[in-house]
Amino acid sequence: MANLQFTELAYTDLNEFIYGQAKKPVVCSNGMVIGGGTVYPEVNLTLPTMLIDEETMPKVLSQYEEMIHGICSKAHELLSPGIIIEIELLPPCTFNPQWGIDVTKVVKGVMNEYYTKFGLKSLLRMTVVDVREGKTLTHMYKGEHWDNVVNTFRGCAEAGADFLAIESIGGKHLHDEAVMNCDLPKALFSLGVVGCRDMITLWDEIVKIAAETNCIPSGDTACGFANTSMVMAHKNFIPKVFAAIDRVMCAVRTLVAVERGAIGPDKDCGYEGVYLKAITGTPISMEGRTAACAHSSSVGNIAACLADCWSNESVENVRLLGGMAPTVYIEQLIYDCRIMNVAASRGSALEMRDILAESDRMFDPQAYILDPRVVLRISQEIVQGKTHFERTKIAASATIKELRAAFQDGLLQLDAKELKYLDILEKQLKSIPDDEAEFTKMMLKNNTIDKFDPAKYDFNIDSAAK
Amino acid sequence: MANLQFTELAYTDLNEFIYGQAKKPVVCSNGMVIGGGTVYPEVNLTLPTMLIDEETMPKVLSQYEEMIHGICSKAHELLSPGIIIEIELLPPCTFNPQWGIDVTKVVKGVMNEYYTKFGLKSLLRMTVVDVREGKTLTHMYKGEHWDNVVNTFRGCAEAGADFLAIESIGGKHLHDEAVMNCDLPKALFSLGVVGCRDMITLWDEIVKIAAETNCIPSGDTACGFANTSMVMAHKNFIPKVFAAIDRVMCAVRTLVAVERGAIGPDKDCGYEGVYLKAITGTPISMEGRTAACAHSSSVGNIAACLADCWSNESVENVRLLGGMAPTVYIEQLIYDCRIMNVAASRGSALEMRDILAESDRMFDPQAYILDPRVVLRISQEIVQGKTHFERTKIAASATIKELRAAFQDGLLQLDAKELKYLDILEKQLKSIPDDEAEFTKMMLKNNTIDKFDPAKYDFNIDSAAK
Amino acid sequence: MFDFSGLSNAVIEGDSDQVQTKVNEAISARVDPLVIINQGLIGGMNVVGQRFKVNDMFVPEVLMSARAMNDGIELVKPLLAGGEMTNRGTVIIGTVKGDLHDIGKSLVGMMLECSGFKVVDLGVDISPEEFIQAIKENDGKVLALSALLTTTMLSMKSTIEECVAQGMRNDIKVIIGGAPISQEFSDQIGADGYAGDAAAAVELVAKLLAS
Amino acid sequence: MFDFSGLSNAVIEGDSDQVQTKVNEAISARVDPLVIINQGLIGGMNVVGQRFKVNDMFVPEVLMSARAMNDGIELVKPLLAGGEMTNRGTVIIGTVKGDLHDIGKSLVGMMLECSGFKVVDLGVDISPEEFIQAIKENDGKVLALSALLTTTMLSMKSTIEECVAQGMRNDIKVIIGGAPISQEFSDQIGADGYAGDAAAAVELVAKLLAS
Ligand SMILES: [Zn+2]
Ligand SMILES: [Zn+2]
Ligand SMILES: [Zn+2]
Repeated sequence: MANLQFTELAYTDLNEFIYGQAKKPVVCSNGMVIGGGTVYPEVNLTLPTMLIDEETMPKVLSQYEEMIHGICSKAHELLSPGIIIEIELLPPCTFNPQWGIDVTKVVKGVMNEYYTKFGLKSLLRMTVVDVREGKTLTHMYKGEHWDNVVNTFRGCAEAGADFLAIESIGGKHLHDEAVMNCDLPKALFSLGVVGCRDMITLWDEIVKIAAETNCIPSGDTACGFANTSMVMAHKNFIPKVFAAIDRVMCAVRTLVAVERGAIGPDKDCGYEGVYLKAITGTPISMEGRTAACAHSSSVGNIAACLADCWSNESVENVRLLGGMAPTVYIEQLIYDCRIMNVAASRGSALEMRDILAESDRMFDPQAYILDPRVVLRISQEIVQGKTHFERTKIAASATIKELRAAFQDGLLQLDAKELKYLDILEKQLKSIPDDEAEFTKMMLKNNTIDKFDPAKYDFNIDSAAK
Repeated sequence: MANLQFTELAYTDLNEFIYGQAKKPVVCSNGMVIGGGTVYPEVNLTLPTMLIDEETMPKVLSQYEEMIHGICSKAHELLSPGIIIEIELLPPCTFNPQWGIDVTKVVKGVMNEYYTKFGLKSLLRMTVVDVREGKTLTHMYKGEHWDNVVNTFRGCAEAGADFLAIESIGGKHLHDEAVMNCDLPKALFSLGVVGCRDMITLWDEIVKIAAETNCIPSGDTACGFANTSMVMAHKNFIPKVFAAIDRVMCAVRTLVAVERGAIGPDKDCGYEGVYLKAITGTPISMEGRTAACAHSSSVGNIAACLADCWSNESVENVRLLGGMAPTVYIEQLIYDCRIMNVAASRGSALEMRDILAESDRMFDPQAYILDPRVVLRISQEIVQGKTHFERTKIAASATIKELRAAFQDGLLQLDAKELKYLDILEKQLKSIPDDEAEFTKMMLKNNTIDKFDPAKYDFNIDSAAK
Repeated sequence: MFDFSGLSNAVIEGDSDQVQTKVNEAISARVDPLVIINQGLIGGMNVVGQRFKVNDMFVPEVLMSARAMNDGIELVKPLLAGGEMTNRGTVIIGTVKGDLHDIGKSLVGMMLECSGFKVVDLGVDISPEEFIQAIKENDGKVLALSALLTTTMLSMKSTIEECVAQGMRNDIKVIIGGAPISQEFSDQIGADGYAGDAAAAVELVAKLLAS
Repeated sequence: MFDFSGLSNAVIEGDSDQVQTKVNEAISARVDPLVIINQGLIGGMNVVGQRFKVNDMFVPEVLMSARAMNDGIELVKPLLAGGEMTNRGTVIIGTVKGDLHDIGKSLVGMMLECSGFKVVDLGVDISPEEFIQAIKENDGKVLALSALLTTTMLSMKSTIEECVAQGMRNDIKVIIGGAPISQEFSDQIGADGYAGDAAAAVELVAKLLAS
């Protein structure tokens, strides 16, 4: 098993820390290089309103076929140098691995057709749903749920996936509770202790499957974690500073995939990917303004500063006047990428990056912590931590420090309610002991088994402090 | 009546010819200045699948109300410095002027609410449908059709519209035939003779109504003309060079609105607006990549080079995962505008403009003729013409010359079929006599009354050469 | 008359200790237990609901207030005749079969509780049969269904159909919500209403139960 | 056997003079008039249709070919028994009531004609009654409806309903198209099919008439 230790940043020079360029580019067999100088569009699509079952599967497959045809045809027409297609499987297609495999075959079939006929280069990212939750889950690493995840990964890889990815959810129910209550210690426990440990087991398995199937283990995302905070903050349900701190803490968890052998591109909805890129040099996919089809955002432009792939997050196959929505969105992504790539070819990439950063940075702490300058500074702090727990704690404290300084320097707008929570969260953070075992004991004391069942995770306090 | 003569360009310096800045900015009563340094988002929306009749009008109005609420709320949330909302009325709302007026009232009501509550600045462009066609049309300038157009304009203006606009269609059926047959002389007759003369009568009336109602006569678009060519070319039904030449010829026709007193911003779907800006200094609305919801495009980025407002063309009120489509699109437009405005504030507007131009210019003659450099060169030729007919003819010949040179210099890709049509079209152009009356006689000889009925236009050859 | 402002404020502040002190004062002053609940505790909670709606309070603060209120109610409850409390009606809420999204639905439940409704939250991945069962057991007046996936929306339809099959459709109002849901879809499947957010859901439930 | 390659090529080139010369040659050689049409003229036109479909020809070129073919047919027509020509079936086409969009529908008509169908183009803003009338008068087998506005799409539904009301729904295949139209909508209103472009429309008509 890989167990990489990242104790220094991949980037020391801010001028190298930019979209389209990664220190460790991912070279694919069709000649596409992710992070090798070109930002590629990554389109993500989903089914319209319909059931998925035995009976409807033929319709499901023809929906996918139609969407991929539309996308590839548009990409060819607009002369895209290459595209990435991401399929986030829907739960029934992971509960029934064969269905996920059938989807992969259909999608890859159309992609191959366009490569053969027109030379259109494309890569397929298959994102398996982490189904390890719900009433019938018996264990995280054995039994039906685990087997379905593993079998779907293997089957999709064998059926032609280029990249394997997942939005893993170990510790998520703890985190849900933490978000609702703005409980920083609980979030830290969920991410830095439970989540990181779950990632190790899960990603060791994914990396193994990838190696055996000659497929690329790409990466994870804290979608179930920081994106929950993000959406809640966006609706003014929780303070934005909580979501910003949560995002940076998530970086330590998402990074575990790379420590265990994932090589990128990291998944689009993991905005914490920018930290992963800073620390490891792995290329990342990001999403922003052109993902408004999936959710509103306060990081529409700044999210592009460091993107190696640029995504729409998700759009369902509905008709718009200009065509089916997935086709509409690949067009928008292609034009977005052209702007970034042309700027780079003209030597204006850094100015473009700084324009994108300045566009949003000031208005939301979640935007501010995506500024490449800030990312490098906080990342430098994070890598000082010796354990995942320690790193997650540092992530929180460094972010609080940055946000406070940014507000004081007039670089970031924060209203009184946000500032109040910055104090509250700092106080919460200070209450956390330095010793992981002690902290874990504390956390388990108030825990209810429906939020986190240690037995299902083979979790024990002693092994925690690794 | 205004009858402005533009014999020189408004711009002599390419470095001043840029998005967000117009020589003759439009200053609005709420403090927004179009072309005064800021690019504003202009969102355009339409109804989902539904009938419009007496019975459904309450539903129609509540649809508009819902859409405007969503848009204004998002614009406020994203701190947009101001927005423009365009309503292109649907035919029943012009055939029944009161319905169009009711729509205006509802829309403006919500806009006012957001201004009062949150200080959100917004402007309303009401675009009346030019209903002067169809089986029951008796005359272009009198009778029921004309009266409905005029009454809808007046009623919308009185009900709170800030800008009046139209996609006028005088001569359109001739042009449809010209497009289907790639018949340049017929297109020229439709645009430079019939269309321009129709614009004079129509726009004199609109400008008069605007003056009487204290409303701004904004502008026209060759939507029914060059956009038909554009869509046909995009589907490979006709050569792209025809569409490119047609676009520039349309500029002379659309410009007539300004000659008669329109002051902008010119309408989004009139890509020929860039020529209008070059010649008159009037601010313009443009649409590109973020109008993919309405139609695919080969000018997704280059269309933004000179935009003073940035539009999505049209999107219907359907649900996407991230929200209702009009709300999704205002978000995308706001982020697009931020990029351009931040670049400008950093002193990088020219570089941004040139990036946008370089992004698309090479791949399609329709993109090439939107390059600011090319626009200024061709515009300089156009203003040499003494009559609309002469100017339209010059527009065609200058465009052919530019496209040929661009191909020879390796600045523009054209395949053999496109090059062949450049020859064919040049030959067609040479067959056109210099004398307008002679040309008109020629054109009328092969005309059928269902494509163009001179009597309905009060059209006679002698008055043509004005 | 007893001054409830201190008690209400303690609820708004989410200060459980203070709530308990003030409730005990009211009990000592022999205030009618139902009045303590309605004017003091729920009175404070109504302010919380209003403030949350206009973005003046965050969810964690609302939850603290709710907990403080409940601590107060626990003190009063034994004094009520038969231990019974009135409420504005019972809402059965859950995420439909095949869908594991939890938080959105929980927020709606929280806001309904704040507004004086009794809420039975069944959790996620709930089958039509489980919903029906819960309606029967709890005398539910409103069924609130959540779905976040385009591929689970139709479970809402099956659930409504099951209500019809069980002959109970006329006795229950069905409301739906979630990212892919629209008014149009609500009309299509014959729900009684759609709400775009938690505050709208509260208004919708109030309106449906009033009519 | 008569060599039709010259005639077919003249059609493909859209060279009307050459078509007329070649047709006259064939007539002089006493070739069966129907064979001249089917092998020479329509044979050439089939190639045109194929080339257009793969973007190898532009619309103006297709129109020139169609005109040349028709000029040829005019020469042959008087020689046909009873002046009657066979065709693959009659398609009634038009843009629905309230909608004035013309070109898309005309293109579909053009492509159908190129493929050997008889096309009756009613134009734009056509009411259900006018469509019904035209089907009856022309023995239409396929009704092709176009709509470009979200607010006129439902006129397609009314037109289909009128076919049902007139008891002729089983005798006619209805296909629909236009920017806002989708397969889903087609299914919803009970059309027999949806086509996304002119080439697809031709395939659809052929398929429907074959079945
Ligand atoms: Zn995600
Ligand atoms: Zn238009
Ligand atoms: Zn428009």
